[in-house]
Amino acid sequence: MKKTGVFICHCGINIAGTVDVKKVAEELAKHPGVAHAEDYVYMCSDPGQNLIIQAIKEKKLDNIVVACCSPTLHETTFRNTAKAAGMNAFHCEIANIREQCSWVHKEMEKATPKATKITKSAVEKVRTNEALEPLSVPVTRKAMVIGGGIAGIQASLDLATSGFEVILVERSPSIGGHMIQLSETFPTLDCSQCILTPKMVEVSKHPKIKLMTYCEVQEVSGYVGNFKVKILKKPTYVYADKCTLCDECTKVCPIVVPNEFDLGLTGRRAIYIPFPQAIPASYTLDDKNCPDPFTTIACGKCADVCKPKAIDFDMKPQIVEEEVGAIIVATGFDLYDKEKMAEYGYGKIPNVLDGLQFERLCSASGPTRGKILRPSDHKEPKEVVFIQCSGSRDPELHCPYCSKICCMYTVKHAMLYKHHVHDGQAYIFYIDIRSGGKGYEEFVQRAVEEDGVIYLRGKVSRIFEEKDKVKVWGVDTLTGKSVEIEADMVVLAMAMRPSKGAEELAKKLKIAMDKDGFLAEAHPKLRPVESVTSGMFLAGAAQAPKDIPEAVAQASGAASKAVTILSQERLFHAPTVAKVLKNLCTGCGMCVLVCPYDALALKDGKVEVNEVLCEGCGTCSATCLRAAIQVKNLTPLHVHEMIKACLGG
Amino acid sequence: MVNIQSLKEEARKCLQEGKVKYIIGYEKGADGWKANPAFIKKPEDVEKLIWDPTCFHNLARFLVDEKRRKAKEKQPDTRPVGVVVKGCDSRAVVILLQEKFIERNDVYILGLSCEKAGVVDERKLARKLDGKKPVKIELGEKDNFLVFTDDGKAEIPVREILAERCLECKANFPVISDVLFGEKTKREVLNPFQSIEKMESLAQEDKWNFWKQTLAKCIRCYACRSVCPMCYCDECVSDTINFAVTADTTAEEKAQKIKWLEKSPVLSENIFYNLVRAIHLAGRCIDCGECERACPVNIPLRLLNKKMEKEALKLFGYEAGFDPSQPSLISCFKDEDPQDFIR
Amino acid sequence: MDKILAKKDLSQWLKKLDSYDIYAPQKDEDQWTFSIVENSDAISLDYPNVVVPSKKVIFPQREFLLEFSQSNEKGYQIKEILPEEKSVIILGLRPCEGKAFSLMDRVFGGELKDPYYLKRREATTLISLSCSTPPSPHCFCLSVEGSPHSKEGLDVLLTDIGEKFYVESITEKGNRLIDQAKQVFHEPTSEERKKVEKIKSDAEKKIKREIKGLNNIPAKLKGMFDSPFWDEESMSCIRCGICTFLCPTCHCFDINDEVETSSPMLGKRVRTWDTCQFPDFTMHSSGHNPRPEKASRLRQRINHKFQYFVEVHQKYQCTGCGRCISLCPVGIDIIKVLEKVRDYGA
Amino acid sequence: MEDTFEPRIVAFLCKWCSSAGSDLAGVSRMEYPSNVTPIQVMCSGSVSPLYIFSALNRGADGVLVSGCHPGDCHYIKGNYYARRRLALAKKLLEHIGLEPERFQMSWVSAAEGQKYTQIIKELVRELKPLGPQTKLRRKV
Repeated sequence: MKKTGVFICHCGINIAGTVDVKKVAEELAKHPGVAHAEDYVYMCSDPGQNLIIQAIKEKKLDNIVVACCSPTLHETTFRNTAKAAGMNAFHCEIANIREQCSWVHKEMEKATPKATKITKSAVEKVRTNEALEPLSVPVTRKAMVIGGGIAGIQASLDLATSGFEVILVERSPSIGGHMIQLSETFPTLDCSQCILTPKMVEVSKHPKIKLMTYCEVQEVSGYVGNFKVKILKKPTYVYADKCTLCDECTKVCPIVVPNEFDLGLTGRRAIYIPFPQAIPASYTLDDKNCPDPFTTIACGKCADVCKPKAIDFDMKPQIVEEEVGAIIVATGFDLYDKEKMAEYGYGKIPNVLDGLQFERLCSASGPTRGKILRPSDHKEPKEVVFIQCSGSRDPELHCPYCSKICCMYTVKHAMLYKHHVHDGQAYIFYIDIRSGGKGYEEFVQRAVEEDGVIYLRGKVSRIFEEKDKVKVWGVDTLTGKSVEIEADMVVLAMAMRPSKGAEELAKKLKIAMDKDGFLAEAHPKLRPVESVTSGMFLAGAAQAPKDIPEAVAQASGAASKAVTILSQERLFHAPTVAKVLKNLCTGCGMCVLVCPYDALALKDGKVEVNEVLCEGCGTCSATCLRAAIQVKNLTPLHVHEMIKACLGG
Repeated sequence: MVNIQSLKEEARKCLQEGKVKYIIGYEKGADGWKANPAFIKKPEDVEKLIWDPTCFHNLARFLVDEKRRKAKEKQPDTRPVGVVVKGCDSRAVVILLQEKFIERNDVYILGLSCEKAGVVDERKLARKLDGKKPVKIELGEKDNFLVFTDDGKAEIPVREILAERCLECKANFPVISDVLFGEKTKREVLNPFQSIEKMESLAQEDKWNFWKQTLAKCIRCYACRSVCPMCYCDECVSDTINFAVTADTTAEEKAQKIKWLEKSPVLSENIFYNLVRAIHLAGRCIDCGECERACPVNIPLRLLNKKMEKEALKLFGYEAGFDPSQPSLISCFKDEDPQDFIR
Repeated sequence: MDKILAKKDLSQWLKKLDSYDIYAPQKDEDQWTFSIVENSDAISLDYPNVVVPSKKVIFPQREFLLEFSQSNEKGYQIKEILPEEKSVIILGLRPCEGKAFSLMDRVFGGELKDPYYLKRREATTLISLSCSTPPSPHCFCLSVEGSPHSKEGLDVLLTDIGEKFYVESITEKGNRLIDQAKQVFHEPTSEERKKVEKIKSDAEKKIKREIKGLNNIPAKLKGMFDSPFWDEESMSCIRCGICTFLCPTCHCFDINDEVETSSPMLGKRVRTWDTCQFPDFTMHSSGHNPRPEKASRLRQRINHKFQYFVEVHQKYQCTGCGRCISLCPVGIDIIKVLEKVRDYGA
Repeated sequence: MEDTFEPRIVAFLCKWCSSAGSDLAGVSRMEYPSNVTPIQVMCSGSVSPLYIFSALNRGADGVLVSGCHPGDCHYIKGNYYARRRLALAKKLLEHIGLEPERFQMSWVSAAEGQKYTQIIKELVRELKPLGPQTKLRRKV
């Protein structure tokens, strides 16, 4: 019979205060197979650990149980202790008698028997455990970053500077993301493009960064350290290396479509360069609009005028295959859908804009060259109403969460407006003002004091057009009076949503999303930049609404997390993975269907486990009707034995 | 009307051309009136084949034996086996395909449509005849069975002695077959879950008292699982020793056989066994009713399987045995699966 | 000792026997079962074969052999559990079941004595009812050295002669029961003696099924051990335990330790019915299974009953009750099988 | 009976949400009855109906299975499979006449120590009046 040692920790009075540790030790000493049971004031202390090592050696123990705090805290500690005594780490189990016992009960006569049961069940488990060694796999020392916004750019630069190759995949023709569309940034009001473009250039010049714009991730397989990625290279129909940026083509292109970069405030041609400082600096022929969807005629004028013959209508989509060891997802955000905010006339009334459109109006590179003119008649608006939480914090109709940055950028907008239109008046409807952040609160105060921005606490009930005005009806909940403003322009601080296609991508990557569709972190506090799938990391607004400094910080965090993988020759993977009892397997494939990681496959009528893909969740084993697939060290037998112990049976 | 001659012809053809290894069908049983499974190997033997309302057996069950036999053969004969199936049996074949236990070209399916009837319930019949010994049963013209007894002939309306499962049958003709005999006449089924609704209406304690009495009778002869085509596991989780063992099975592996329940035929263990069987058949049972028919102590086993069938449909819109390509009930889910029972 | 008992007096007689646990056939829905008599009206002596034979009373499907415990202080401890001292009557079993007990006596009471069986057997008195009409369409007792009124293994044999039972006490045990209620028994008249003989001989004529030339079969079986015949015959067998569990003569068992609690270790050693028809019956711990296919298991069942048992005890281990035939879900018919054996290769 | 009887409950907690949630209850020093003995599994999706039957067979008066909220599963979708599989098991147990309270399920996230505490309290409150679970319990 295997000899088990049991070590019960007092944790000062944390455990001993409500659990009679001596009694537990006595009870366990009677348990069949327990060759040694003792208690000590702090098992995790050096003397405590030494006493374990000693007992293992003297009593020639086969396995041990430490009854103490939650395994999330000291499991590693004691498994290392076991190793130090020449025991396999998996012959050590933790019985959680603190968080799940002593801390939640008051009476000793009740907590003690429970602690005993918990410990006995751990004894039964450890006795069933098999010795395991971590699985080791080589690492592809190369990373992929998905999304070329500020977060993606920052992460790529950090990784590249740390000496690792990076593939930066961006689905639009240029990197820059939403930040490049902004005019100034709060609270410093420095020009967004001026601080971003240097980074963009650095990306394009960096020898370790392979920039893949106008590309989309199509398929991801493999596992941490060894991902295989298929990337779809959409045809631009223009050879960047030949193009001289002479811009002759756009002059002759007959097709005009709304310009995404200006959010439809201006138009662009079917062949275009997204914006002057685009990276890569190259033209793209957008094949959704050329040949003209209606006439379906490709006029070919652009090709005719292109001296360097850079345009090729026969360019085809390509699939590029890459191997990477880590992936950073920085797919950013989109604004809440226009259609969904119809109640505020958004999308119907020309002078109702969203925040990004307003950014473009303020921007020197924008449609009005930085003059704030309203879209309908290019008059200077004298009264502008800004509405916060448009779509945010509205669980009934829209998004339940707070989009976090709106308070701040609305202040900024109001301020910028005043700087452009000195005799204008800015009103802001708000629920609360959330200005946590360095210099943020001061920024808000400045707006109120220096620029006379009027804050109205309340929600807007109705917005409608009357002659050339936009009427805004609302309530000021502080005075209780209803407010009516004849505005020239209304700006909605629209909620932030995960960018379109994020869900699809998450499915391809097999990473989880939260209820709002943002990518889920592995742990809300302790693992905020890791996804639930090892080797994949999160950065920027894809994970949750956040402002530029936060996005940049998280990007660097994600990059350094990725480095912890890329910097290693080999990776170690928990060996508690699924195993197949071939004699029992009938090859029905039910487990293959339920595996979240595609770690299982049928081969010659039996299922096989790809151990490095398996995360050991055990869904397969509960699905199997014949227990032919089981997770090592948490097999049905383990559970069976634990059930018996828990029930004193 | 199923023409038994054309079935015999097809069977003969298959055997003469060597298209099939052998044919699993029905023949007259020793007691002269009930059908028995028949294994026809020679063309001349096809004359034995019969089709009447006593063809209870789900012959798909024997595909399991065939697979085991083939696995042991040195040079296996890879020709398909011909199997005669009713509607329910065909759905069993679908499950075996869905679970990749057999491949489509392992079987040549001779489908028989039950048309307006199905199979009789021996116990109902016995009650009807009270004492009289039947010698032959035929499906009559006008929704009735012609029952010939040692003294004369009785005409009994189909509904009165038809097996419950046939009264509740969802597809009384094969859903998969290579040749089909008889018409695909869909019989009107008013309520496929009639039999369990009474049960469901009972109070918890009455339910319990019912099952307590019923399952106490179980003698664990395992006829229910032995007769079931879905119980094809080499080793059942309710077996107390492991015998899916090969030369390379380590002593440790053997020692790890879990004794979930005891061999003792006592209530608690009988319940455990029957719970395990019911849950393992959820989304797999196609209600051929063979377990209930085979049970020597009359345990109404369909009441367990039918409950799972009903819940699968009600909760998850899942029906077993119609599509071999669909994922099985518990290896898929829908985001909108009910969770009102979860806190 | 022959007596007459008016049917109406049966209940009186039973009242006198209230110190015994009396098992008798009682109807439960469509079936009859042997269960302890609570009130004598529930007894129905006019019944087809009881599905679970009365062997369950003397050779229960589950019985305790011993209890054990183990603790770090006391180590292992074992205590034998013998059947409780309780006199039992089985009333209304068929003569073939009585015969079955006489066969089982040879197994459990041979050179190796089984205290559990023997104690119960000793404490049990068998009051049988002879079959004036075959209780099963598949009765074939006459072919296996039995008869619808065989006294073998019985203590008392009742024969239904209309309003009355003709009572034949066969053993001392039997006499004791009758002595407990002398007043309700009468001496049979010569008519009644004639009548019972008539009824018995008529009963024999009513038995439809038989096997001819059974006496050559044991030898024949010996030669057929490796014959493909068994593969053919077993094709339709589904390897369930009905034929053997419900056979009044089958007596194979398995022994398991049922652990109540593992800390401290406490439990009982339990004997339960087992059957050669289960694949795990012959499973070796090595993983080798001498009877892996159902063919070998069907062969075992037939050979045991008609060869091995005959070689050891000069008796067929079959009473012709017909249960295995009528209850087999796939209609395997032991008579047909034996006839095929008889005619095999001829 | 009610005031003296202490139900024995086995709780299968998924490592990432419910077990973490119950740890949080501890860290926050919340108090709840000691009737529940937890068994930590990796994912609620790994809980086989057999585990529940076995616990009841071994004399549990109640069984709880707790996992991550839908969409929050550490293994992306394990809890969805659990939800489906265990719904069937629950229906089955109720079908044979077991009191519905005896087997329950909950979603408890790593942040929901309060909810875990609440659930245990309710569970015990509901089970006490039912008395010991003898229906499925083995008697050797």
